[in-house]
Amino acid sequence: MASISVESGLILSAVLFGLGLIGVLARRNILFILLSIEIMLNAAGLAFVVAGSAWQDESPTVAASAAATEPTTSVGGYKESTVPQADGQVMFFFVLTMAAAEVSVGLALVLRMHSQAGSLDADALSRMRG
Amino acid sequence: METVFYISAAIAVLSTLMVVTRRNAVHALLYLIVSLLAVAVILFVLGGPMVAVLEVIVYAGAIMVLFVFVIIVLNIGHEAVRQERQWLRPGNWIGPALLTGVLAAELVYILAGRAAGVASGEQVSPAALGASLFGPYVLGVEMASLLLLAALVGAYHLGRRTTTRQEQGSDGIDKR
Amino acid sequence: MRQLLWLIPALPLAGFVILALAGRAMPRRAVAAVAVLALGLACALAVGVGVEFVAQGSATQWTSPADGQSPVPAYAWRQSLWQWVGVDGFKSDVVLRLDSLSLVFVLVITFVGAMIVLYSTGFMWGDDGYSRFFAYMNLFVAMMLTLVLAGDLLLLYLGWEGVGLCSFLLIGFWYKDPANARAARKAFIVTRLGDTAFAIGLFLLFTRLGTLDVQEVLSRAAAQWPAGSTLATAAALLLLGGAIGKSAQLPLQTWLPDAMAGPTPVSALIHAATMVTAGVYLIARMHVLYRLAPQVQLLVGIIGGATLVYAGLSALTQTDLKRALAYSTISQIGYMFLALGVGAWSAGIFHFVTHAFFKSLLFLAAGVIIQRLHEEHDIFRMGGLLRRMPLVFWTFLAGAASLAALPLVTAGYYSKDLILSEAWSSNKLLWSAGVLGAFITALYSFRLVGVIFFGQEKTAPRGRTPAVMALPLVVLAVLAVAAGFINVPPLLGGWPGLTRLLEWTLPSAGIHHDVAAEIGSSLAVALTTLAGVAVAWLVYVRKPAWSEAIVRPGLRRLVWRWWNAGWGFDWLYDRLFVRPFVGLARLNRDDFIDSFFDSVAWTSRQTHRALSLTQNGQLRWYAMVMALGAILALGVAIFI
Amino acid sequence: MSWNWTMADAQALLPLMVVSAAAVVVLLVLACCRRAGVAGILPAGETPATRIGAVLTVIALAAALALLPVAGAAAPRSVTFLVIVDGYGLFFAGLLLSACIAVALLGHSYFRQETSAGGEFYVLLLLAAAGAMTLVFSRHFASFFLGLEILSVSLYALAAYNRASLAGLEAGVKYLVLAASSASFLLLGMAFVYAKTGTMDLGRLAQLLNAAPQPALVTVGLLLIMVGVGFKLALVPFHLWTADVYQGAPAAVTAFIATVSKGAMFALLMRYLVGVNFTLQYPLLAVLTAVAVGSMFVGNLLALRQENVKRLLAYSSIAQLGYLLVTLLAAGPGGRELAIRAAGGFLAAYFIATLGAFGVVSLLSSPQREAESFDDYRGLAWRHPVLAGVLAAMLLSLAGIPLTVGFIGKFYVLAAGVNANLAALVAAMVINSGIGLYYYLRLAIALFTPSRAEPPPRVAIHPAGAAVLAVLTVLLVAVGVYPQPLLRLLAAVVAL
Amino acid sequence: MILIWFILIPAAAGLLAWPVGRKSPLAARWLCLAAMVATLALGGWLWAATPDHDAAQGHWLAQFRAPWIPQWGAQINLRLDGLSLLLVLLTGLLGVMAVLCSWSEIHDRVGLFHLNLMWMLAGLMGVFLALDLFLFYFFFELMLVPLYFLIAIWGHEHRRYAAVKFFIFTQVSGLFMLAGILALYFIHGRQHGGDYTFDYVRLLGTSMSPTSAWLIMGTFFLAFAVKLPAVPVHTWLPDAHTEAPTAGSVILAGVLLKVGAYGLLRFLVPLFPAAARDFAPAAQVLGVAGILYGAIMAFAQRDLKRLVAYSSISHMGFVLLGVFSWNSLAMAGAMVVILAHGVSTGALFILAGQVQERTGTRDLDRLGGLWETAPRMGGVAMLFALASLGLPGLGNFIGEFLVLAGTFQASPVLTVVAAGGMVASAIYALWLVQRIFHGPNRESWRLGDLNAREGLMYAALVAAIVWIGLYPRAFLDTFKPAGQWLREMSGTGVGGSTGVPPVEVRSLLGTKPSVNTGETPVLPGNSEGRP
Repeated sequence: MASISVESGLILSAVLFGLGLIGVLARRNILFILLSIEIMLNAAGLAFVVAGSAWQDESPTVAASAAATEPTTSVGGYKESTVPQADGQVMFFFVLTMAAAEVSVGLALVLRMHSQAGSLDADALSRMRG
Repeated sequence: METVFYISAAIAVLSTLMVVTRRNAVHALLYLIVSLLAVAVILFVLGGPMVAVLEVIVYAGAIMVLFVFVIIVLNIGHEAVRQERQWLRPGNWIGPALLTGVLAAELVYILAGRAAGVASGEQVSPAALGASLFGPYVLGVEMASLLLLAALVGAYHLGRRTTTRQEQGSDGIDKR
Repeated sequence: MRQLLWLIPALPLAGFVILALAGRAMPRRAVAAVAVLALGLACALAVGVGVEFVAQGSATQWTSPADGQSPVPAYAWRQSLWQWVGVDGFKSDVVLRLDSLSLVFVLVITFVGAMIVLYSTGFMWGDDGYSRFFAYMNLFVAMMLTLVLAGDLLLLYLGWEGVGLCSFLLIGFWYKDPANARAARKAFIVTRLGDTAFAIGLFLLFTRLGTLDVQEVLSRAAAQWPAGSTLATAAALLLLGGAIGKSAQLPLQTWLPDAMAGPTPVSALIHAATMVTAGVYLIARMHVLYRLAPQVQLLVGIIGGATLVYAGLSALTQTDLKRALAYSTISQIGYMFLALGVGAWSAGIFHFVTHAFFKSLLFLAAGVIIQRLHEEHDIFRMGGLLRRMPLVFWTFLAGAASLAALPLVTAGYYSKDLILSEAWSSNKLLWSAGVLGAFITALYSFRLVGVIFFGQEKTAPRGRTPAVMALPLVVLAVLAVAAGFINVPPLLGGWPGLTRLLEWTLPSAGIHHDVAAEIGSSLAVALTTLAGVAVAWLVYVRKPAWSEAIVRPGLRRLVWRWWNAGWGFDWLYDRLFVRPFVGLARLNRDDFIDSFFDSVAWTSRQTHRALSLTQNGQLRWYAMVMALGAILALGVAIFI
Repeated sequence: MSWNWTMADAQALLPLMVVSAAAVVVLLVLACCRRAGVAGILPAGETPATRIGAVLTVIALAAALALLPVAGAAAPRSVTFLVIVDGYGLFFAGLLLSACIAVALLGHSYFRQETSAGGEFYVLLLLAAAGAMTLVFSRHFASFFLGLEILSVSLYALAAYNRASLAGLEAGVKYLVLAASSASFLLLGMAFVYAKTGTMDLGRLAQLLNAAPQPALVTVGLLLIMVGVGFKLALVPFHLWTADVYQGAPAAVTAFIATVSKGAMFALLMRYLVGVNFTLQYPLLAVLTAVAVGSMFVGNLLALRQENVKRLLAYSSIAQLGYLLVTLLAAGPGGRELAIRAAGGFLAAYFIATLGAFGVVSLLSSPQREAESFDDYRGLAWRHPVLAGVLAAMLLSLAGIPLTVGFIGKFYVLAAGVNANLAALVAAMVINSGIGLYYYLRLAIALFTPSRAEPPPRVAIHPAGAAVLAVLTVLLVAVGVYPQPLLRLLAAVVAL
Repeated sequence: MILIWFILIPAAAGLLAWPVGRKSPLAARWLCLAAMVATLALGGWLWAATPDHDAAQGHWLAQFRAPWIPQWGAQINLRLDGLSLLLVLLTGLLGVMAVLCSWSEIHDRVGLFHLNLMWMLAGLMGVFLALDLFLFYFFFELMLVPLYFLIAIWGHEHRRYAAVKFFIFTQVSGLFMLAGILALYFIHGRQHGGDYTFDYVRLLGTSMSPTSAWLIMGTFFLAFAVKLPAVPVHTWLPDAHTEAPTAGSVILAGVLLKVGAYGLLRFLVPLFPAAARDFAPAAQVLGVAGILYGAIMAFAQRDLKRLVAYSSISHMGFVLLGVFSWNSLAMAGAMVVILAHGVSTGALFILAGQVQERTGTRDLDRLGGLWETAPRMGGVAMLFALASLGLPGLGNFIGEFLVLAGTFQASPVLTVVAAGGMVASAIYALWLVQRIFHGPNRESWRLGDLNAREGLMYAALVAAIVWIGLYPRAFLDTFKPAGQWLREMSGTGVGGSTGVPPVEVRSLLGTKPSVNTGETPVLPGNSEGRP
């Protein structure tokens, strides 16, 4: 399997993150803002998986032994076993759940905004200032 | 494998760009789904079959469907597009674009040439993922469930449309 | 009697306390009785103590030492009452000390004080602040006695400031008129300048000699400081500053003419007889210091000479009767300073005694005149009072003559002659100034007599002089004439009793007694005085037209107005000190330092307004700032 | 690969488990009540439901609080590499739980006659409490992230809880969007750090970073995490949302946001930046100092002439966090022990004062009408003398005047600052307490000066809220005068 | 053991007065009056009898010690020596006056007023007795809050501005001092192997690097200079005085300013002898500036209370001058100025309050000619104006004379300039009295003269000022051991001074002329001879 450097993966997620950020900053429609947030979260999730793939697994159970053991490997060194760590993907899993939760509450707010504030414009909700 | 990664990366970036610039919400949604699928491919390439599938099912599937559902409920079809026109004047792109450009440049500058290590390309089987999830991360899963519960209760409370008499009464006052 | 020494200042003080607390409730007669009684008793007690003191002292002191060697230690009574200030480095007691010098002063003060208070019971009868007046007068006499009897310089300073206070209170007695209040304030502040110099002198003495007890200071100064040493000069100068302030000598004399705003008995007692001579007393008391600093002693003489000429000329041009007498007082004190300057210590004190009598007489007579002429102060609006007020005329004439020092007949002559004869032997320049002064004094005193009592009557006097005011006039007139005989120089066949008495404490005049010089000097004085009287008679009685001639426009008018305004000192000080001080104060009324702190408050308010603009409630702006924050943080991490 | 549970693990996690279980139980009970209400068994309407919900919540929180010593017996114990239960965590957990009890009671008195409020408030509160406790005990990126998100998500709903008020909606939307984007920054940062160091365990991460000089990627990662943390602690560049959310949210929820969410986040930050003697290197140290000073000045200056009480207290809490950050910076070698105690002491004082202040606000306001403008408080001393006294005491405590616990807190932080001879920061703190004094006193004196405009109607004070305020005031003065018990607790528990 | 009562009696009376005041204001007034009279009597008894004064306690007359926060090394450590005793007596006396003078002035919320007043007095008592730096700071801050509320609620037109300005000035400078105390606390702790304590006596000997000594002394000086007030940081005083109710002004001027002076004497110089010695010339210049600036500004004022406020700045300049001369004479002088100023300015403020009560205005342009309607008040005003311009025979003169005499040895030039203050004070004092009581009665005021209560107050104050003026020995002897001890403490401070041989500054008693002609800035006249 040709190896994909972590660096390019991270750059990709950074770019996606940037695009998401532009969406949040530029758009005035609350729906688009929520969409952009989803993009940003997805980018972060991707970054985690990319990072996870770079680290071979010394079986997590060993790593997570009872007491916090001293660091087994020096920073950035290879490890002998070949299975990539699952931690990154577990984190992706959690990011996913967070994104879902956040969207559900977000859309509930969007519905209330539509009914109470009349429009989906983010600036309509800037009554509190000073 | 290398080429697949780069192709799908390009697709993801392009479609995300389109998502952000579209006026019509539905078009944006569709572009987003394309972008998510591209990311799923990348995830698969990076050795996360389970994660890729999850991305497709949960992210592209569930969350996007939610958005579609909301768009339908609020039927913000074409007149929203007219509204978007005066909301999306090119003027207000400059600020965010500039800011994010600088931020992305900083990150890329950091990442270029420093992130050691190469993706091993080995697959993390769903079994391994499951074992890890319900092994050391079992507490994490519990917490994730709490997170979803919180979202559930929150969404339920906020979304309830049955406004009782008090609320109508109080609605007037609060339209400050 | 020695134990009763403390009673002399205590009696008037008790009078003050009684009148101050209960004065308002008492009838006028009772108030007058208390006031006069307090001073009368004090005077009687002083005489008793004086007699016993002289009796006891004469055994040791009378044999006057051969000239030149150090005098026999002064015979003095000392009575310590209580310890006033006792810090481990500095001890100062409330101690009274009677020696021949202070005895003379006590006698004069109590006697003249009693006379004036008696007089003012009549003078002030119509006034509504009756008890307040006598309370202040009693307080003044008490303070003056404390000053004179103080054995400790700090206690002397207490008396010194006390009399300043009383002069302030009494000048501003008729408080309704703001001009009086301003005059009172001016008097206190100008004298306060002198007092501050005096206080600094005390600090110098105390830090260098370790004590403030008069006797101790003098003995240690003599022991530790060589003649002419900088410390002695500095101390003498500072004490001289105090004396100048209190005795209204150049350059701090501007307050005395304005002090005439007070009731006339006040001017008589305070601004003629007693307070203004406190400076003379101080210099006499600290004579050892001045002999250690000869240049300062000379300076005292020079100041005396200059002041007597300056004041004499100013008195010549005054139209207000009381202001003329005020300038005359400044001039006569100039004589005393001249005497002290040339080392004629006892002559100076003798002149103080005679001056106290004839000057208070003149003031009291002026009081009667002014009161009976419906408060008329301008002498040229008076005239021809010879027939209408014979008693006043004769007493005023006696005073004026004594002031002008008519030879052989008046007390003034003997004291002025003594001063000038001793001045002749030590400093010719001062002597000539003295003689010139004698001429001017004679001129202006008889100018007053001529203008007021001769010529035709311009305003008709009302009523008659009450007995209680007439008696003091007569007594003082007698003294103004007869007082000279207590100190007739041997040349004229008399026995200089007072000088002998004073030489118990003060150094004797010195050795050069060539008789020829003395005769020459007294002849010169007599001649100039007579010339002055003649000129005055000629100009102001014979040829009134000439008096107008003097004031016709042109150079003469200019000089006349310049002298009238006290040589422009008032104008100068007003421009130099008063205006800048008041201007500076008004300019900075709102305390520019405060504006600094207000500006701090202002900037914080402005930043508040600016910052609250950032809270514009727009979601996208908040997100923008957050992104900006992230960028800045990363920028710091990467590039710096 | 699997994780075998032992009794000790269960004992250590007991408080957390009780709170989470309580959330579910309360949810079920409410569901039954509502259904029973519909079915006519219980009296109609929501009020009984909310009362049962409140009672259950308080019991659950109190039980968790009581179980802390039990968990303490098993401490220090690391349950899976996600969570570590030790003295430090238990102290802050105790602090958070007591705050949650106070918020629950205040919330109950706030929603007293509001039938439509429903019991969700208590469920969300319990979940938020669970999230906060996870944060406090967290040892791993995952538990850090999940704890943070549970807390945030439940706060989104709590902020917009008042369905009727538009301001609530605005607060909710703003908080959601900004929190979510800051969470994504946090995640990206975590990913970068994980990509470089390969470990997500905060303890080992701190040791790794101590040893080797920090690679640039890790520094960037940490700074991105700081963005997320900064948002949560409402530090300067990320503070703009604070005033709007505090004003929009119901007063009881605002109290929760100002205390529990900030306290939990700071406890985690403190544990890893100070606990494992992780010495702050140059870039992070400079950024943190700038943020601390910035927060103090911006917070105080924004509040200077603020006419809205809730916004004033929001800005004041920004400034107070600025002071708290000083303890973080003062934790250099030799000052570590003192810095942690100072932070604990200051947080305790801050909790009491802020809960008290917002408590008074919530007692005076109701879902229909929030008592937030100055006119509601002008001349309060005539309408509610005791409430006015309590609010004045709370404000004086925030200003750090002796006889109040605020003085002990400020003294402690000053001591930490001086001990680490951070002259500039101490000076900034002193100047800022001067500025702060201005608006605290402005509000305090407004209570006692009669207002010209006609005063708002007298509001009935709910016993539950009154009880909370009474306890808080007694604590405020007692600890202010005799702080020894608090100090002994801090010393014993916080010794890492 | 009796020391704690000085704090408890006013505090308890205050707490009691609030509820009592609700029902009957008069009862509250009598309660507080009784409390303050009791405190004053306690002080008087302690002064007269100086019971259980055993040699072991050295010059400390009484002591009360109780554990408070062992963790930090802070304890409730109250000790009383001559210096504190005199200040406690002054506080007691002015406390009685404050209660008496607000009898007719304060009518709304009397209970709350007396609570604040009593708590302020309790705080002040605490400050003067506390020997533990933390406890000192605790009371130093505690007395601010009641005064703030006194000014802000019962004050006059711009009371809120003045109250906040006063509070911020004092609080910020106080916090700088707290930082200073903590720095000292840590330096001492590290030096003595972890013996972390706030106990003043144990902190005395800490030796530290000159820079840190200067810095910490700077913070202490800032706090006490604001309190004193010294010139650049004085601007809060006129506002606070003008707006405070009479009782507030009396206590503010009479006692609160003395906390600054007490701090300088007790804490600043003994704790940092070397730094204080180097700083002495600058502080003295500040003192003289204060004297002249205060006097000139007083003359310029058109508001009665502002004028008296600036006059206290001028008088406090003397204290600053005296303290930093640090010899037996100047310190005794500073002490007497503190007492006399307390009494005379307190009286002037009571007077100002009464004038305002009767005429409704403090504006000097409208006042005039009150003597004929209120002669007794005029007499008393005259007496206290004379006291404030330093007339011998009244208290202030003794203090000013001793201060100037003490300072003369170190710097004659400075003393001469300071003596100018005597002239300037005469100008504003006389102008004040004549402005109000003499001159035409422009607005034809018809005032009631002093009634019995006011007469009693003034009788006591007149007696006090004359007693200090004519028989100051009673106060000087009480202060002597305390002053002696303070000088010894500062004497044994930092080791050898900058190489200057111990100049044999002969004690002032000896006959040998003083060698020290003021060229080396050795703390002059330190009669113990040690630099």
